[in-house]
Amino acid sequence: MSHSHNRRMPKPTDPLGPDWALVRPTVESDSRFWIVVACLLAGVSLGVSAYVYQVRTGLGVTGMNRPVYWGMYIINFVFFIGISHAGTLISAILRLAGAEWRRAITRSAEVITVMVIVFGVGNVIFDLGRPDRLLYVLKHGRLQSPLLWDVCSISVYLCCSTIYLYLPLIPDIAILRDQTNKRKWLYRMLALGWQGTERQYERLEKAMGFMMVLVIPVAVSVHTVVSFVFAMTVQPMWHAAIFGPYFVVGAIFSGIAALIIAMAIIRWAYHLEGYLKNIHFDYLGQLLLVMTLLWFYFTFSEYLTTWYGGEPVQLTVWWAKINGEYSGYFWTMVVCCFIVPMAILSRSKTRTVAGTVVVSIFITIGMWLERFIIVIPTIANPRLPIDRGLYHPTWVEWSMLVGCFSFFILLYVLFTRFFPIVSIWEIQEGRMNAKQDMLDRIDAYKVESPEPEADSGALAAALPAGGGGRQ
Amino acid sequence: MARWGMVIDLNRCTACQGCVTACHEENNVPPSNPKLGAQSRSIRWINMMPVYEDEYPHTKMSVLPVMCQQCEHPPCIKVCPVGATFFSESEGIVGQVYSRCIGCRYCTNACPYTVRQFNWFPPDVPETYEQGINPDVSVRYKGVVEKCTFCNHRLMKARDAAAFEGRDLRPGEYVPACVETCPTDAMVFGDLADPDSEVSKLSRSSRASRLLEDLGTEPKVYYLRVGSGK
Amino acid sequence: MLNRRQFLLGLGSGAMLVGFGPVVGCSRDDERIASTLILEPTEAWANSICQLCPSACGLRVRLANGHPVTVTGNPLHPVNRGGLCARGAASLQLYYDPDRLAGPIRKVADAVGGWAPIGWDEGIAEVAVRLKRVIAGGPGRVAVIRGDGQDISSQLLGRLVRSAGSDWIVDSQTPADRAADETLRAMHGTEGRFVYDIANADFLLSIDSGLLESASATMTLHRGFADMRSSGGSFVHAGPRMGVTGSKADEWVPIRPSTVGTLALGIAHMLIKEGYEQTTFLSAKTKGYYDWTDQLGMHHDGVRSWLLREFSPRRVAEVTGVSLEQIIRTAREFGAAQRPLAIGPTEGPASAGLFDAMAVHTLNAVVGSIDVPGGVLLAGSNPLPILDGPVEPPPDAEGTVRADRRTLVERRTVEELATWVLEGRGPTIEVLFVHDADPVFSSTAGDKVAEALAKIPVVVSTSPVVTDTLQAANLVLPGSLWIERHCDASVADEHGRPVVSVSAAAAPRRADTRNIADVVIALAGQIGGGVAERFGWKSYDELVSAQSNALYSSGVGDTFAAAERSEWTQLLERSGWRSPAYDSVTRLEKQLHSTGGWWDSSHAHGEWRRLAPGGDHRIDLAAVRVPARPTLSPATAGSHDRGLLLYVTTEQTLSVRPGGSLPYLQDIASPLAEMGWTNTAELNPETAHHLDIEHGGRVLVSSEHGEVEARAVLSPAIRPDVVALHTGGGRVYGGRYDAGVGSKPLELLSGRLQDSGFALPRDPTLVRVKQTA
Amino acid sequence: MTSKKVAVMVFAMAFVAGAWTVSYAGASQATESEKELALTAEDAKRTTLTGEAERGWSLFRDKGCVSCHAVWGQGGVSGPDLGRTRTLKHTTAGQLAGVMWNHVPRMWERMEEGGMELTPISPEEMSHLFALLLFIRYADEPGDADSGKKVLNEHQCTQCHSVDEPGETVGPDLVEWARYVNPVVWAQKMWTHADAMKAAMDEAGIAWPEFRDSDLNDVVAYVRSRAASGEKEYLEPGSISRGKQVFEVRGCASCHTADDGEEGAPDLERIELPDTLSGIAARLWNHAPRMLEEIRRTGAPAQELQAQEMADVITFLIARRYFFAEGDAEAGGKVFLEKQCVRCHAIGESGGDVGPGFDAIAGNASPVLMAHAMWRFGQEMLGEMAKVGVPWPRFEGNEMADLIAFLNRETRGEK
Repeated sequence: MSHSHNRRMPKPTDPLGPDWALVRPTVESDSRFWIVVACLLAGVSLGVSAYVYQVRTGLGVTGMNRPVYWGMYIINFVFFIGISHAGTLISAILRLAGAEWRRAITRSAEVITVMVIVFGVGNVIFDLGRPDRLLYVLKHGRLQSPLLWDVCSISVYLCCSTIYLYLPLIPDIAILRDQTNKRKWLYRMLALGWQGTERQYERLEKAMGFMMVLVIPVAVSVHTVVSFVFAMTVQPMWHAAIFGPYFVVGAIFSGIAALIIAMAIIRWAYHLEGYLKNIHFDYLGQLLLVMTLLWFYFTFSEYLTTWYGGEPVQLTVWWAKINGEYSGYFWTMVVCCFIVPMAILSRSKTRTVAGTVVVSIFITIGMWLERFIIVIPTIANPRLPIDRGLYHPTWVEWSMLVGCFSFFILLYVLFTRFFPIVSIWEIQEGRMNAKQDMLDRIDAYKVESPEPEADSGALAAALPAGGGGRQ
Repeated sequence: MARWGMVIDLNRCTACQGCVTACHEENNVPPSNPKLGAQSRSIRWINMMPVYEDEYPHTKMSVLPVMCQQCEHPPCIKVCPVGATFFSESEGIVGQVYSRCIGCRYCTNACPYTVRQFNWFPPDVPETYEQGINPDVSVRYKGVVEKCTFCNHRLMKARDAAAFEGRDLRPGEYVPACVETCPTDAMVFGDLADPDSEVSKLSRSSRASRLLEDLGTEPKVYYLRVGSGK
Repeated sequence: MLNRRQFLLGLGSGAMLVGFGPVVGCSRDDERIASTLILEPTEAWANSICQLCPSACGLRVRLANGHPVTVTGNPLHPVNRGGLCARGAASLQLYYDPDRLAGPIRKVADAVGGWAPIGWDEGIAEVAVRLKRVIAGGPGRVAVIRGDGQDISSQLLGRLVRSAGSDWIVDSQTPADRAADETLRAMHGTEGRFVYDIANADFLLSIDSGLLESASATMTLHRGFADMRSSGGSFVHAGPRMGVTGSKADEWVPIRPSTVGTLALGIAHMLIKEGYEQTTFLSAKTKGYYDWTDQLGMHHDGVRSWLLREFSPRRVAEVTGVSLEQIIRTAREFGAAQRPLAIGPTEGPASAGLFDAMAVHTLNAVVGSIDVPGGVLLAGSNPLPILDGPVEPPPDAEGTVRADRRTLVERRTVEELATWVLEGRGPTIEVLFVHDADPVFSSTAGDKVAEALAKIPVVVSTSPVVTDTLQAANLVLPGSLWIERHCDASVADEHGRPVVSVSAAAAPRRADTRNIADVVIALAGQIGGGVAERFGWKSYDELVSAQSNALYSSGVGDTFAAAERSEWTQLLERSGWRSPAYDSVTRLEKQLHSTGGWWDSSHAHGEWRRLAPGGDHRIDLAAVRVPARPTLSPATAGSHDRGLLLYVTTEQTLSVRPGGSLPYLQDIASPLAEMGWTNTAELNPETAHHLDIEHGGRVLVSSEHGEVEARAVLSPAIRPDVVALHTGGGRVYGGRYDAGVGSKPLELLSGRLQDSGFALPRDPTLVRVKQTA
Repeated sequence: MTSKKVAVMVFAMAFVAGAWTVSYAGASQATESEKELALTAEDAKRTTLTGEAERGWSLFRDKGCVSCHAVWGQGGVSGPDLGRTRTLKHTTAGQLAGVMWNHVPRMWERMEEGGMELTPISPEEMSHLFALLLFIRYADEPGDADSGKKVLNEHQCTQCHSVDEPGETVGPDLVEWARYVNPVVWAQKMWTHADAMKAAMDEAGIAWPEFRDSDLNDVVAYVRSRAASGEKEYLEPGSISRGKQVFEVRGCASCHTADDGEEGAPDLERIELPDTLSGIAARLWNHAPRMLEEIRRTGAPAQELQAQEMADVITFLIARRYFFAEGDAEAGGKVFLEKQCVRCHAIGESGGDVGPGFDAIAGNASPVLMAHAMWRFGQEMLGEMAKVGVPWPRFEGNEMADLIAFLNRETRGEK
């Protein structure tokens, strides 16, 4: 990541050339698009009507009962918040690490974050018995409650992510403003007078630098705090210190999977093979493999310690997961999150676009199941044997899940219609400076050089090996 | 600084469930119905909990009436995001503000005793029941959590009466409906802070124990196990 | 294809629909509830008497703005001393029952639902006219089926039937009650009611008693039990299923169903062998126990020899499925106790045979636990005249009719009535009253009863709620609930002391109902003649006044008072002193209403002429040999492949009486079997594993007589060769809370109409259990 | 609150205040204990006779006495059963107070062992308890059916009377009397038949049976066991005032008077009466022939007492002895010295000053006061006495009554 004066930066008025492909979706549309939107809207309205029905009738329309007081909404909440780590966290890490290959994928990741986080929060609201009293959380909020920690960290995360999405979007909006003639008023407003001057770039990079550093701890905190919602109680197999990092790892894991799926669709829908290349999927696949192992490590630790400790209340839940009424979910999760990813990702031959997408789909399902396995068996098997519950989601909950996914995809699709989903200026910038960067790197390797170039050299030395300019 | 507490003598308790219906009648718990029953959503402020030990033919079983244990350190209160459940420092009772509750059910999950109940639907109260509603207790609407309050409204009434007469509350003047109704006098209620009260003497009995004591919640409901001894 | 304009239009209308839908239809149910809350209500308390079971506990009803809102026990009432069981505490739900009858109705073929409203006067006149004609047609044509209620209206209906020259007074007793009755008649030669002085026993042996979960008179037994346990008494429970009773026991002895009598006599055998017989008691107070030689020099075997011959522990072990060692140990513990007491089935049709009741009584006799503290007592009788007696005994000098001169009257059963009607024996029964009972539902042969009812030209029901029996009636004259009328009850407390409760109406009437006692008096008046003569009162109120008079002139007892005052009264009465709280009838009446009633708190043990009035005042133990089976064969063994033994039990929360299935009770039906709102089949997990049945799964239980569906509940507290079902569900007609809830396992039992209902088949029914989809 | 109650309260308060000021003014050196002693003495005097046995019973329960002491088998077993006459010998309130003094240190020990606390008992409450104990005294313990059967056989009653057996007998079948639960009724019935019975018995050559104190009770129990229940006739608890009236109006007093040294009707205040009601009833029966003879001899009008009247008279007699038995002040003086009371307590100028002076008693000493004082100050006193080395006093026979008489004589004069 270089901030040197001698870097060349693209101007919004620079001719786009082949990069026009990145702008095309915002100006052209076909009936295929409207059909997709119509389908998604149908999904959305299914969800909305389910919700309206639920609000009017009561939460009894769900499959929740006594003692299974939390069900699909809380599962979805954790799941969506997990997905949201795709974006900002991954993009920030990659940006921070100066990974050149990030340029094409950061935006699509960040958009996932911002869009999906709304549904994470939304699911908590769906879960409320009294959504009309939502604002009590602000009015009468008690900081002792982990739920309020969630409220705080998620709202901070949403703000940061939105800003973090918006900042690198500004130069691209300016491109749209200057080079297209649609929605000019909107782009003019949003471009904030971006002209691509050096001063502007300097400020932008400063702001982005600040945000990317900020967003990492916030993102980590968000999922840690989400895990705290469970871990702070004394319930068996919830009350575990491992939950914080376990959730963060799981979040990144599912986030990457979601990102891969999103990228694949974008690449296919907008013919962006030139930008979202096989290599991206390969890299992300490798990252996913690492996360698979990490996830397995955490899962293994959690289950082994619980089993070995042998506390009866814990074991009741443990066996319910391993061998009881939830074993189906559990073993499917293991297959989806570990066996399939290992089988496909560990070999470079299968780490193709198709391979990673298949794995990602498995992981997404598996991670949803993991949330289920975390939430349900514990509350279905409380310490005192007053009730033993079983949980089966009803059509309302499934509809809401469909609604959430549809709405999320809809928002994502709409975003791609309004803004370039691949960062144009970053691609251009990388292209303009690729040669210079390579030279800088070569310089950095020169042992005899008495006085390396101050900025680029030091930074290049600090870069991790994988981040280099193989592109 | 009263510490209201209860001792349930399992030697005397016959699991007749008189306490359960008396509680429900007193506290306007809506009647359940076959649908709710099948969904395991009936609201019960007191539950009869069977605990099995050992295998047939040496099976041992005990049946305990379990209501809100009125913990001194209630896990449910910590987690409430809006302060809809609160701990009365002066009385030691865990209360619930129905009009504040947002229905997130965090407390129901945090409670290790699973005694908190949720209104999944609007109360299905036939119109004919309406005149029979106890005016001292509010009827809960759908979407809020409720639980045993040790018949807190009775305490307030008794305190008012005592204050009106310019005296302190007398022992036995305030008892919850379940204790009042218990046909075998298995439930004893009173101030645990008063070392001379019957409940506090019984709570020190060698037969006394509390549910899930190792969690450190310090419940104020004691159970005297079956057997001889004080 | 879709263009943008069309798309936006669709989107807009969709949004409108979604947005306004809820606003239009969403009613704020909070507001409806809020509007029912009244600030600063006026508060009042009134006494009443719970009549949901034969305990007849005293109630304190709390009224807010004149409407009852809560009930609790009357602290002065000696039966419950301020406590209430689940039924009593829920009883307001019957008062506010949304499906209660609004008033009298008559079956009309072309009316909506088959019923049409009718005025009270019209209804009474119709029955009166009919009765008049029937009575003129000859004797034995009027009948009544009554419940186990203890109030005057039941007695008056009996009196009406007797006045009409019929003795068809059928008390729909539980089989256990009937067996106890029969035991008392056969062994003691008297009528009355057994009372178990559990409180003073120090070793209680329950043989399938269902003491804590299925006893119909909850309060007396539970309170005694608690006192017994508190004072350190030991308790052993034998039964196929542990149940709540077993959970409170020091030891649970799993026995096969229907082997109660065998086990009791097996223990008696061991007691004799081990030298625990109370020989003084047995020789002085019983007969038929020892061998005897009659006047002709014939030698007769006594019960003792019979026991020693037939009930060797080895054979008993074989029959009951209890180990030899266990039988011997239990017998030793029982015999070694100071005040041992055995208690047999108190309710539950499962194995409540006559033999069982007699065998348990014999066991108590062997250890001399009859009419001693901590033993079996006989309920004392109150000084009130019996209104439905066959021939009224002449009043004595003071004008009161002594209750004790009750002669043995042939008891009739519902099943007998059904057989009589169906087979067309003797005079046809033309008018039948059904009061406080639901025999179509509660009888083991409900279908036969329904069939018989259909053949009776006029069936008058007094039920205030819809029941299966009501559906078979022609005319319904709904009686007021106790809480909304002047009411009474005559019972005995846990020590057999007579208690007469009286209470004014506690709450306003919610429907156009009347006190049945008043209805009967009006009927008698309209019939005129000899019938009217026997009803010398103008109204129920007047009758109650006459009762108060009788109480006053009896010169015994006192109105209810706090426990300490009652203890004082007892102390006084023991030495022959008495200072009642009243000194005139007027004050007595006032006191009756303010305290809740009258009782005679003194109880004297050892009054043998009362216990065994006939001949030499001895208990005839030889009677036990009559219902015993000639040979002891090992009971049919159940197993998962041959079929399981059916054990039908009763939950006291699920009453079989009309209006007994209140929603609060349905929800908590059994504390063990999680069986709110459904019927459950309790199975041992081992058995369930063999049969591939999961906890909570639906199962079909079938015998050769029928099949019922139930929810499987796996529990380690039941014998593996047994499946337990409970009664109380399976009503066809009823309100929203009971019609169609659960199922009726009685239909599985074999030989349902035989044995006159009280000595149910002792051969257990084998059933198959399988999981359905 | 009724105006009567208010008046009583005002009066009581005025009285207490007055007594307090008087005692305070009279003895400026008076200790707190003395003041209290003076007050309790006043209270005790006022309430002695108004105590009610029933209230005594509720106090007996509420104060926890019942957890150790039983009455006829009802209650705890760690203390003696107060209904068992054979274990507790005392016939007057003074003797009762003495017995209480004697056993109280042991009782405190027991209570301490049991972790029980000493509940305060006011003089008024003490008087109710005394009334209860009086009642228990005269009511007697329930009879024993088997002994009753023996009694009937021994005394050849069964020669003329059957018990629940059909057939003709000389006398009535006793079962007909089964409803009379109270032995007094039996005594009364027998009494009214005495003449006829005497004649019949003389004819049959049967000696007039002499019953022991408990016999009658046992007979009743036996006869009742042969009868059907439900038929019970009771008497109202005897009234002292009614009994006094009957005693005087019906002429009993004309023969049974004090000072009548002649042989014949004994002075009922002097002679040793049985402790129990059935005992007195038996005694009445036993001396029926002699009395009948005496009546015939003196020509006094024959008195037919109703059962209730007889109960009242007997109650009166017992109560009179119970409450009014006066002690001997001279002997009391000796007790005061012998029991070393004088070492701590002063009367007038003489005596120790460890404990409060007795002048405050002002002639109001009574058994109730003594019992109350012992209950109120006893534990403290026990401690002090241990320090000084004085043994806890034991009062035998009438010593307590004597001491009371002495105290009253000594303290009455000054004020």
